[in-house]
Amino acid sequence: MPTDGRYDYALREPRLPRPVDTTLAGAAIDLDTRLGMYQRLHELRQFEKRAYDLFLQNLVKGTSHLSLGMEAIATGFGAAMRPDDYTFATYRGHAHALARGMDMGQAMAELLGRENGVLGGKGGSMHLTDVSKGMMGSYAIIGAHLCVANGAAWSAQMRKSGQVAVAFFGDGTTNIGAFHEALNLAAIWKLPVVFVCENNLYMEYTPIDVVTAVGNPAAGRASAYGLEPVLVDGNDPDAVFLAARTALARARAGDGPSLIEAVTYRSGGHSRADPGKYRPEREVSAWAGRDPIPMYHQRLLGLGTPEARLSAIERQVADAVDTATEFAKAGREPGEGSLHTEVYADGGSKWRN
Amino acid sequence: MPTDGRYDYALREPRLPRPVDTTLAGAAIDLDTRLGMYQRLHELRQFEKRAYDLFLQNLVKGTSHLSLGMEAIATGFGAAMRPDDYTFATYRGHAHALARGMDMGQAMAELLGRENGVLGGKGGSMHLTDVSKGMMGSYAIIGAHLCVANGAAWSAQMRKSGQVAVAFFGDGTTNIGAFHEALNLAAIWKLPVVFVCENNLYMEYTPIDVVTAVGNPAAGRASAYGLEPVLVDGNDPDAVFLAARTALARARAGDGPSLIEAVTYRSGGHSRADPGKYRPEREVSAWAGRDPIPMYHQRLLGLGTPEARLSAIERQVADAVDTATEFAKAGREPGEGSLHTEVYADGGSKWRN
Amino acid sequence: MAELTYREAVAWGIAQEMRRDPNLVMLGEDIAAAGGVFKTTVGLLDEFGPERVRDTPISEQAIVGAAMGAAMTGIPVIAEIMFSDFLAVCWDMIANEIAKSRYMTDGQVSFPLVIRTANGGGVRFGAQHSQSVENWAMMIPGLKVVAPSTPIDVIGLMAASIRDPDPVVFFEHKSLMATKAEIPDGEIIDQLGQARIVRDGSDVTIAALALMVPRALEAAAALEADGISAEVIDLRSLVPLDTNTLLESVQKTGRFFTVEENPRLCGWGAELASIVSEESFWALDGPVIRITTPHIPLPAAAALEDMALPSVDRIYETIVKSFDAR
Amino acid sequence: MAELTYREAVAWGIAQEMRRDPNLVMLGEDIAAAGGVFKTTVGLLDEFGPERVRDTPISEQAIVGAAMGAAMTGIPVIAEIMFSDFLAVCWDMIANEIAKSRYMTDGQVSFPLVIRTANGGGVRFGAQHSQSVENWAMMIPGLKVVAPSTPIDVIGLMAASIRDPDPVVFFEHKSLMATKAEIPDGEIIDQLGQARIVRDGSDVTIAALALMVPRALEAAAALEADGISAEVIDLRSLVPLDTNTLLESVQKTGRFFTVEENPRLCGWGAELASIVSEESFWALDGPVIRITTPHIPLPAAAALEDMALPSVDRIYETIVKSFDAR
Ligand SMILES: Cc1ncc(C[n+]2csc(CCOP(=O)(O)OP(=O)(O)O)c2C)c(N)n1
Ligand SMILES: Cc1ncc(C[n+]2csc(CCOP(=O)(O)OP(=O)(O)O)c2C)c(N)n1
Ligand SMILES: [Mg+2]
Ligand SMILES: [Mg+2]
Repeated sequence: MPTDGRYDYALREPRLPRPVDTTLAGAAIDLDTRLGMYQRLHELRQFEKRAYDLFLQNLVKGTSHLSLGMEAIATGFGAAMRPDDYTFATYRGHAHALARGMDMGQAMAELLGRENGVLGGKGGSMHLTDVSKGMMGSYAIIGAHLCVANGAAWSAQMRKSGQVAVAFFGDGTTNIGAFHEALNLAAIWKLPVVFVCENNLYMEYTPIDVVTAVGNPAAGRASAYGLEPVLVDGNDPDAVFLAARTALARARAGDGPSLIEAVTYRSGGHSRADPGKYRPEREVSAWAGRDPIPMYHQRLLGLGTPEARLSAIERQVADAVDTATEFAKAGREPGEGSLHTEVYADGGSKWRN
Repeated sequence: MPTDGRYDYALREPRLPRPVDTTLAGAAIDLDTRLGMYQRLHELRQFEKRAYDLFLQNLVKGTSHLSLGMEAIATGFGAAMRPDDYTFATYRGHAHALARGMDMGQAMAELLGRENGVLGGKGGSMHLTDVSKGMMGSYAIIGAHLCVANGAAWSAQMRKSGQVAVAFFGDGTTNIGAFHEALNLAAIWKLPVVFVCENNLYMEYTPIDVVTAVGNPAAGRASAYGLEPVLVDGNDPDAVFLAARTALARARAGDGPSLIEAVTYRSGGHSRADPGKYRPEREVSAWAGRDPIPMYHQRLLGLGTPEARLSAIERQVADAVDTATEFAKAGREPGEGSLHTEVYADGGSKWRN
Repeated sequence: MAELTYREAVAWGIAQEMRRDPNLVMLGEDIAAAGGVFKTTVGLLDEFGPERVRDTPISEQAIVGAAMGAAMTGIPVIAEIMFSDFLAVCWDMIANEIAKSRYMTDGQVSFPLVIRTANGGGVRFGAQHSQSVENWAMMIPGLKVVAPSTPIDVIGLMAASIRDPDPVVFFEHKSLMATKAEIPDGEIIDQLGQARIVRDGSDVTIAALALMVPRALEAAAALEADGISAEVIDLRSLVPLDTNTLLESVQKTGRFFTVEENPRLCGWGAELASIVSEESFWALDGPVIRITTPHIPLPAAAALEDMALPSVDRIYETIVKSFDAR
Repeated sequence: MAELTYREAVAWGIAQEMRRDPNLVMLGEDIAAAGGVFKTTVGLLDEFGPERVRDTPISEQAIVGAAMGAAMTGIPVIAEIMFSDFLAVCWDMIANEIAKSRYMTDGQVSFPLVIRTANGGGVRFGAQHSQSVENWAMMIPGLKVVAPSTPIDVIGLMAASIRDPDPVVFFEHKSLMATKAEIPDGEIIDQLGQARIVRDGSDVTIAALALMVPRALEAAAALEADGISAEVIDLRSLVPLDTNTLLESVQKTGRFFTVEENPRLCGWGAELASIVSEESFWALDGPVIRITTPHIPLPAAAALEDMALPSVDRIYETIVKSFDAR
């Protein structure tokens, strides 16, 4: 059996992370915001870990795609966005939903397919949505939601509401047609939309550079839409927060869209069934050393936050995740009643008289 | 009624042509090639004019999209391509079909919907195809054929045949998703394919710059696929020929795809029913002054070709177009027999036993 | 009263609704300055301005996606897809996103949007510009599907589609564009899900849609001379489907025919045939028969296209023969 | 003899054909190094190398377009579209280009290609990853449509599809992946367009496909206890369609049922119902009845999904009830 990188991607040169930008400690971000982000990081981490545990207990069925290791992006944006801004996420959307304030219990119950889930069990892990929080949906077919985000931004522009739509998507998504159409339309209509590529270096199991004509799948395409390339450290909540703040302000000022590439890594597999064996070991371990949480913990300590304060946050989050889990487990299986509801706006599914 | 360029595109600033590059007269292109191109220009011009006449006589039904004014692109490529190279064209494909050697009579008969048409009347004006000449089809839905051209190029690459696939398309086509997918795949697989954007400044009735994020819809996107931007004068057969030669050689050498933007103008409307009133008058007249045929006529005279030789070519072409027209008109209407043939490879359309 | 063509009725209906609802917007390729390639949107830019009537790039996914995102955030939208064949280019957006998102989110979002598109054959445009694809839309849960056959219905059903809180795919027939009718003054609003009996009859029921309606009517006239009394039903909308009108008619006539322009397999006629065969089985005096375009792509040549689409003669003969059969 | 799962049978069938034809290639997302997300292509990269088994970007239009272009220039291709829901993303390429180009060019081009895709529900993937879309393909003239229900059929029909000179959409059912069967030694080749009577019966005919076949069989066993003898037909391919087997069976039983996983409107069952109602009308002893997923998007929760898809109980009860009716 041949043993080169075209047969086994784990044999390729590892793609290693850049070192932390230590100057970011000095960025003008107030401590409350930072502590909020610290808490958010933990919420996303612990929620995802719990989701994984529940999957191992066979309580989460179907598929789910976790953001473990990638939490800094949802966190940074969540902190920078206005409550009425719009989020459009992918099937890997738990983090983005929580970062907009979706109730953890309702989210967890949805993963369990329970009646008390945020979608009553109809949508499941891949479609978390909470319109009341500006979480406009999680979309499971690559590319579409970039176009939909444009529509929400167009609506905000027409309503002069000052809202911004933010679409999160992966590196692999930059190669689908809808990406191109969405970016072009956003640019010519100067839509208040921010496109955020979470570049975790892999599509499902295929390294992104094997299938992409440019080294940076998003930043390397910005100029094709008259945009500036923006590359940020996707494992640093401060870096993401600053980039988000700039892009959101630009959008709100009427200066049009931004395309941000946030480089990160998922610490687990693509979806629940994937052991992630296609990645060079040295790469996995190097990125494990760049985990956003210990890094941010260090930064906050360095900025003078007492360890006790941070560990209090961690415990508080742990409790919240336990409560959410109990809430979810206590939910009932949805009944036949809801099977036929909400196909149409009259609440039902009647297609004939 | 408001009278600005957002209401009536004819009120916008005209987009004027660049002056002819007179140094091209000295390019290393032998006279036979040039005379061949001169003849080709006339074939395309006179064929299209005749097609228009036949439409006015209500002999051409449905729709047709002429290449009047744009003949230099098909001509330059036709002269540079190897007989076994592949052409993929759009609904505006008469010129490309003829430039690969499709029989004029069969082409004309197809426009008339006759049994002796190259497609037996089944395809019509928008789908001219002659596989025996490497004319692999005319595709009437924007974007798809760029992906199909990749496939032919991939096949040539696998068969090591040295063939190149050339896909022609309009400026408007650069904004559809398939364009993006095709360019990226071609680049990463280093496919022997040449993408030729015939930028005639308009999609149907909408100026391309109104709907495109970059000034040059194709050249301005080349870098997004790791390609060099190539801009050529699409009204100068020599310029096109040279660009084609370079791109074809690159593809044959295994160095991958090229993306060429050839700037041109259609002298008539988008399709048979369109008077083209959305274009500033000064723009139309300026481009009329840059018609490829008188320009090339001048160049050949300047290079010492006697006028008599050129007018002999013109007359010969006129005779050929007359003959083609007679052939087409003499064709019979297709009969019920052919309605049900060639859906499947067994020659029929049986979907059940 | 004004005499309007089917083509003019489109703009008329849209204008009526844009006047009523200042939030209503539209987008599509060449719809604004040019008034649409079928001239169905002439005058709308001038009346409503470039913020509400927008030309787009050739980006069907972006067009329909923008409509979806705007609709779900409170702006009702009309999106034009120039030819219905091109729905295939944005089919994911329509079939997987717009149609399903309300259900997936358990009702959190609605899509007050209309996708208008030129449908059908008869104008010699060939296989990629002539399809009848109402069945594509009908088979997707979550979509509503409308296809008017007259200028008045264009206006009334357009208004109903725009006011409907669900996504509607609205099929305008290319071969009907030049047909004319007198339009009454004042606002015209119709209702989705109501078929119309356009001719009363007692021996056979013929269900037809769009261009097939006038053909069915002509065939019915010819059948009358043979002593066969045909009831002709213009379905008008496929979803919601007015099964009551259909089944009542079959109860009376005992014979059911569909006249479809889509190619044969899995056309809407099959759905109707299945409904009638299941629910009116005991009322049937003979087999349910579908008259369709054969299961082939559409040819371009006039002579061939005319043979492909269901013609008055074919409708007439099929029905006459069915009485001879058995 | 080897015992293979349905999932392993896919790679087995492809390998058999790639050994036979050195020109045959395949492409798709994560199919090479990873062996496919459903592990249906494991081992093919190692045996046939990266030139013949290619990973692609997430570019379904480019994937199917490349398959089309290669096929029309003499290279037979297998393209994988990971989930059948994603056919919508490249539907133009499939429905408008691949399906129509042979006809439009009057036979100048052929498309020896197979589009393989994971179809169907039962694995709690929700509305965008669980659809049964055989009817999408069936309604497009020019495509062939295959959906095996057993590992042996996977191999034999895969071989037949690959050798077929026309484009075939090949539906692999997600919920059957783990089912097993003994596979005989040697080359396995089957034929398209032949339904299989998987159970003989005399009172009712049940036509089913893919995952619905084992369910129909279970229901038939239950019906036997009630004294109803059900004939079960595994359609195996929808185009070509083996109407002879269907109509002969109905001639014998006089009662016809379809069990479809696609949502109700314009499903393949409607087509079959219409064929039977037209051609076997006088043989029918009762209405033609379709058992389908309701016309809704598929829900994700296990409890809901199980209610949505036709179950053994629903098949059984519908048939029993039909005998009580009237
Ligand atoms: C159109 C489409 N093609 C393929 C898939 C299957 N798929 C789901 S996730 C995925 C990889 C996406 O990669 P990327 O965009 O990098 O996001 P990530 O999962 O890494 O966050 C693929 C191919 C899909 N959902 N939609
Ligand atoms: C997907 C799709 N959308 C829209 C159309 C309708 N249409 C036909 S030609 C055309 C304009 C194309 O412009 P361009 O690419 O610049 O080519 P040109 O006609 O100028 O040569 C449009 C919009 C189409 N054929 N396919
Ligand atoms: Mg990724
Ligand atoms: Mg153009």
